[in-house]
Amino acid sequence: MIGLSHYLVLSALLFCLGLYGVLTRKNAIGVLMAVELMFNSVNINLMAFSHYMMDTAGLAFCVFVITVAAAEVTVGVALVLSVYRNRNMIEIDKLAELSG
Amino acid sequence: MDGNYAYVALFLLGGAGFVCFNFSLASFVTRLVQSHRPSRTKGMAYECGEPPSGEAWVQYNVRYYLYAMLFVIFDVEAAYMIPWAAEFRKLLAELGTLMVVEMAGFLAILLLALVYAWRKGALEWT
Amino acid sequence: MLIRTWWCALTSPSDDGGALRTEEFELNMGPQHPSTHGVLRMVLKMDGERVVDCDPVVGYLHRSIEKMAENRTFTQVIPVTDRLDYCTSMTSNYVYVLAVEKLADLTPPPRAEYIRVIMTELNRIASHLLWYGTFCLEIGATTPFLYSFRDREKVLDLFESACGARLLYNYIRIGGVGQDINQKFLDRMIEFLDYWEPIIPEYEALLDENPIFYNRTVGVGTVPLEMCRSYGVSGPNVRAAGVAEDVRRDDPFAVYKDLEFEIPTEKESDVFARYRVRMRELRESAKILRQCYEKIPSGPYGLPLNYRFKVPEGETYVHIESPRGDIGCFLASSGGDKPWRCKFRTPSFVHIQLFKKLLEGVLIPDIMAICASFDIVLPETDR
Amino acid sequence: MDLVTAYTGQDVALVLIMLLMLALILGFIAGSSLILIWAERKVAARIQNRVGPMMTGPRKFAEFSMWTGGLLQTAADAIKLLVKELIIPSKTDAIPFIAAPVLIVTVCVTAYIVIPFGPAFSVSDLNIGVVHVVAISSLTVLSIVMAGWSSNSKYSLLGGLRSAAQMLSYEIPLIFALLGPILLAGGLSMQKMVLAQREYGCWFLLPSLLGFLIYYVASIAEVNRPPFDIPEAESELVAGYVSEYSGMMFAMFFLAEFANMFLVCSVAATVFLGGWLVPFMPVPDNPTPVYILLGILTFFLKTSFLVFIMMWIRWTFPRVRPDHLMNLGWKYLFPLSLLNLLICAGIAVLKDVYKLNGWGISLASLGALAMVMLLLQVVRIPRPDTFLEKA
Amino acid sequence: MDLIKKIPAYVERIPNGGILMTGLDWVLNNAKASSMWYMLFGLACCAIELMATGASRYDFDRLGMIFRATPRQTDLMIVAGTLTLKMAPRVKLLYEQMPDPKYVIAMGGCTMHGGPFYHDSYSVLKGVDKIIPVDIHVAGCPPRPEALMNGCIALQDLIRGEKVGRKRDRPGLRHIDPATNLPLLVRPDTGLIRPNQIIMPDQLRVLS
Amino acid sequence: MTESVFFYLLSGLVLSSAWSVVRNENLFHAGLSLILCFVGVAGIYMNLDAPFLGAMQVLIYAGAIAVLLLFGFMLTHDLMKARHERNQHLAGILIPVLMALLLVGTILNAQWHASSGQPVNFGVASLARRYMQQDLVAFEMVALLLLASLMGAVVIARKEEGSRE
Amino acid sequence: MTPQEFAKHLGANYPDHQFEIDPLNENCVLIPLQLVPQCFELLRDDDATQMDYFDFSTCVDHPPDRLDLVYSMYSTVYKHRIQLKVVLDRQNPCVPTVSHLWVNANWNEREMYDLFGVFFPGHKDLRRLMMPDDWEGHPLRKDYAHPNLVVRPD
Repeated sequence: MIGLSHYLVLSALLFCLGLYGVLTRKNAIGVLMAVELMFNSVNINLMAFSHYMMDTAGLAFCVFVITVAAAEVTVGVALVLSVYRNRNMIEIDKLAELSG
Repeated sequence: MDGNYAYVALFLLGGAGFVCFNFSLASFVTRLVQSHRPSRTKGMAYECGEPPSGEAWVQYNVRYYLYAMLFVIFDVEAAYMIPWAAEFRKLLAELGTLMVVEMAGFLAILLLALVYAWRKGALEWT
Repeated sequence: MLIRTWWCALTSPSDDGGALRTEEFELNMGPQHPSTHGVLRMVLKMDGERVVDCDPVVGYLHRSIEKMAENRTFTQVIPVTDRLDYCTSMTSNYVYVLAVEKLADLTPPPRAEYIRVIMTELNRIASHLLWYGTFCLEIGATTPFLYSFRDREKVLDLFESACGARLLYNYIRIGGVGQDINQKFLDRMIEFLDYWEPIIPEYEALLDENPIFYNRTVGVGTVPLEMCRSYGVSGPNVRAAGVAEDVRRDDPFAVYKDLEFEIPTEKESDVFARYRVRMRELRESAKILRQCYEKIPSGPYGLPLNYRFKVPEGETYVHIESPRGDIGCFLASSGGDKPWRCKFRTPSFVHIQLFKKLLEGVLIPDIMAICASFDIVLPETDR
Repeated sequence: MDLVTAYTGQDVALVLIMLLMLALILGFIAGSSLILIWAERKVAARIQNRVGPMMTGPRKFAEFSMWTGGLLQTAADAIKLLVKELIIPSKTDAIPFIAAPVLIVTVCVTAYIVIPFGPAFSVSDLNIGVVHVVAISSLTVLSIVMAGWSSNSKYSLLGGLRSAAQMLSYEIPLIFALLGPILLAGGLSMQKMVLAQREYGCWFLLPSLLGFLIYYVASIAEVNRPPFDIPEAESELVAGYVSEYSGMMFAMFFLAEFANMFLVCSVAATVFLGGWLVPFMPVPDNPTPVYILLGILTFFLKTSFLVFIMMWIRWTFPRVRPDHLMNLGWKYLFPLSLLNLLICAGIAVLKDVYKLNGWGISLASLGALAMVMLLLQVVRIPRPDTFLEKA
Repeated sequence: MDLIKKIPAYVERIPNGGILMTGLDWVLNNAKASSMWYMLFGLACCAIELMATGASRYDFDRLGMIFRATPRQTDLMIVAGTLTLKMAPRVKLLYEQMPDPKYVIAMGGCTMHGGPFYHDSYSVLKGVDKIIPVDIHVAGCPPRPEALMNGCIALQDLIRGEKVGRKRDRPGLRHIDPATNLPLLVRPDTGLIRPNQIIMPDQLRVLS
Repeated sequence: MTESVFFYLLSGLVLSSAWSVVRNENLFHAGLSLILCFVGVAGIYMNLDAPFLGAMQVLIYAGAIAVLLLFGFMLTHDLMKARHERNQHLAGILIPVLMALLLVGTILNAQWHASSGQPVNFGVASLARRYMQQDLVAFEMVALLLLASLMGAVVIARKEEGSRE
Repeated sequence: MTPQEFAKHLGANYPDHQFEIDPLNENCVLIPLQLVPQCFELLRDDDATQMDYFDFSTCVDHPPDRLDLVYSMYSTVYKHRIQLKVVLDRQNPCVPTVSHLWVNANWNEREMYDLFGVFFPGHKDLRRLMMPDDWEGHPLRKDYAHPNLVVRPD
């Protein structure tokens, strides 16, 4: 039978993959994608707890997290776009170097 | 898990399978009737009879992004409004007009967003 | 770290003043494209959906008509002029024939003059209907195209009964016309007009009251009058800018002096105005045809001429009003039986030059509306 | 609930039933698209004073009347497309290029699950019904972006981006227009929608006429049909995002277009036109076989009518320019859909609190409609600029 | 891949396999013949007649022919009008971008041999069959819509005679009439005619 | 049993596509894998009896956010730079691996007590009630958050646009 | 204005030069080559002439040594039309451009460059117009020969 821990492990692995992406991706859009993975892992966590603890709080929080993710991506991509247009590249390391 | 939702998975797989089957069938038939004859010029991208100049993967206007952004915002709004609308009649019985007021507040803020985007010209296609 | 990076990138002074780095790319429109009217090619520099620069490339239909004219006798050139503008073969026949007649000092009999006017006006109707259909096709309405072609076929039937051809007539000959027309032809013509004149409002009803059409045409592709002058715009396109300029009135040829007709004009000079002018011209053509029906005299339909007759040495330029504008023929003769040089001044050649200027900064769909509204025909441009 | 525990011993039968359903829907989609494409060509021909396909299929039929000619035309097209070479141009991004047609058809097929063809006659009446259709259809955008991007042709990319922007913009009015009926019905399931219309005593067309119009316009835009076909505008972008597709891959896009058209129309018929409710006929609580048959017939009639209107519109109007399209979606349809929601809320209150019957609700909604018309006269929502100047 | 190509030959060897292949031929050929989508592509005068053929009175659609703007989705290229040397490479490229099986109808005199532009013209290609293989030539300057439709029907007959798994019989230039080993031309008045009957570009007869 | 089958299938889908998201050299493909991953997560929600959440996941994540990301990629990408881009820091590999070990170890060792209360409905009904009652403040804050993010994005995007002229 | 009046008008403005009516064409005035841009500018801007509309310009080849360049222009104000002819050296035809005066002259000059080989110094965009860029020779010259050219058997 599938229990809570199964979902938690899945979510942990997904989170770590996201983290790996955030740390290794050069492209800012790539980093954003990896961040989305981490959001999703959090959501799985929430929903799994919600399901096994018989509480709807997790469900409601999932929707809130989705909202926050949407807001984050909206602003994030806008930032990336504007950075790109100023510098014509969006590689995070080089951006950090440029700004000192 | 509600067994009904197994249908979603099945249909996703089935639809994809249907198309893939069609593709492989077409691929087989074209080879059977020998209409599969790739060549270098055939593989060139179509550009009104001219050899294509440069890559098509160029960077485009930011315009499209603004629409996508607005879409995300209001899509999220829909995620809150659908449960509200679906439960409207029951909530009306339980909470009375309070829930209407609550949603009105929510909507008002988002309409502000629409008005803001409108005024800022984010809705103009330049 | 992420946020710090972005913050630094944002707050640090940018190296180039924050210019928008939208990549411009080159887009080939044509020579094979559904809406470049044949084989026009436009090399567009695009910024997203917006045109930055447009370079029209012609010559894909350069068939050396002018060279061929130099190697044919004066009569043999007429079929070649048919192909000059296949939408209105009659006018291109006519302008060439007029030039020869002027050089050779011939005067066709009055009946021939009337037949020529009838044919030219019928051809104007056919050509405008063709324009209407393709114009609608280009702004995305398919059905008007079929309606206009349905009625165009009826005009072509008339031509067929007069000269046996549907498209390239070789009908207007030096000193007259190819064959006489009979009363039956004229009756059929009036029958057609009776059927067709009430249909013109239907064409308009398909578009005029349609907000989509308004939005796509009004204020799009405006050509100011000064620009018209400098570019040499003529015909319906300049009449859409508010000038009642028409060779039939300003420099009357044939029997246009004796005929009553209006020169429709519009002020706005945008796509919509050009459309309105053409639709009103349809009615004027019908009016002219009805007058011709009343006034046509009997008599010979042409002068007896030798097949290889010679034309005295000289040069001349004549021009008439084609459906597209001011079409002219510059003819030089060295005294032999063949033209020494035959140059056609064609309206489309002039109008295509406008595109470079007009298409700057418009959206892709406007390209279609603007190009179509000028009624360009490529063989005329390329010759 | 777990499938095995619920249907112990019957799981094989259950799987078989599910597969049968899948086969039925796939067959239905393929068949209906074949018929729709033929019908479209016939309707177009009728509108344009032509006869349309005549030579394919039995000659006897063609001799009988214009409407029976060329019955096998689409079948011939399909077989021909099967024989055509599949070109994958050399510079394309092959995986998304092939995945795009797969995705677009898959999405469409999956959305068909909840369509109630008749009383108790849908594949599976998910309790998120309407949302399922909307959510799944939103993936269509991806397919088009993939097709446009991976083709590596400028016309494709322009078409793909345009289309994505257009579909995104019209999804919002579409969802918000559906909120009205959802609110009235008090649930998301499609069958519940139909039953709610029985409960109200009138189709939701009346209380949310505005919503219906918005939904219909938005759905035309969603399925990229003229006059909103800017992504594949023939006279502008050659064939838009399908410019580089040939043979069977193109056929899949073609199929998806018509299947999607049927889908949006059937959703409209269900949500606004009472689905399988037979007009002027009391609905038995336990539908009899006769009623079921009649219901299915009614459903198809209503859907076909909407499909026919869509074809009619297609052959009548010029194409809308992209900026006007966006203006219409965001500045016109979206605020109006919120207004529609307001009206629907009012009607629901009338129904629940004041216990109005069908006639009362119809009257009230007509009144609301009149108010809206009045409002629109007073508050002019800025229309695309030039029209006002000219008018 | 080569194995697939050999299937028809193997199938014909098994008893009654020929019937199977004939049936397959019938289905595929009829489908191909009844659904020829042509490329929207006009060069010159003939393009107007091509448009007229698609319009209400003649209606290409009754043969199941509709236009597609991109070569990727077309089966038939109707070369309508004069092909100039400047345009020729583009037409060739477009032809090559069409997926197999593909057919070409050369419409009008210009596409056959230069038509009225045969003499004295420096910029016209004298016959499209110099650059792409042509299946059917339709005579006329321009051919009437009926002639074009007749040409299309002749092409349909040609397609119906094909065999699955064999390369189409298209030896370079014109389609060869199996009866006489001569190229086929199509004229509206006399049906199929042989080119040893001299065809004048019929508009070029002048007043004498 | 179906639940387990679906769980393992979906986990496989989610993890493999997530791997592709972080490892794929072609960013466009990575974006497409991200969508697949989102759809897989939606399936997991369905498995957890929350179909509405699954639908929202598809609608918002796969239909909107992913498109936004793809647009972001299309609008900023540069073909030369988009390929072969990855930092290969040792830390970038070590930290996630250590973290994964730690997390999985903890999860597997912990004792999770599943609640034995009566089953609740994870559909729209409970969501609507939460928004209107318990989570009302958060609900209204969401609207503010969306407004703020929209304003921010519009300002950032439009500012550059303005500087062109 | 009649051509005679044009010739007189031009003669008044440029007293050093002779302006005659072309013997071949009674509506045509011969212009000396040296005067090409100035004289046209005068015709366009002078209040008495106001030739604001450029009809066309073309060449007439007279081997072995003459190449005539004919301009035609029109005044939309006075409604008069005139042709002007410049005689060029056929071996090395070269004439200053007038494309800055009338935009319409732009393509006309490109066409003449393409088909007759006339060179227009000062023209901004002198490329071949009709023929492909790699085409050799100038087809409308009388002595042009090309392998594609089949002479009509008369």
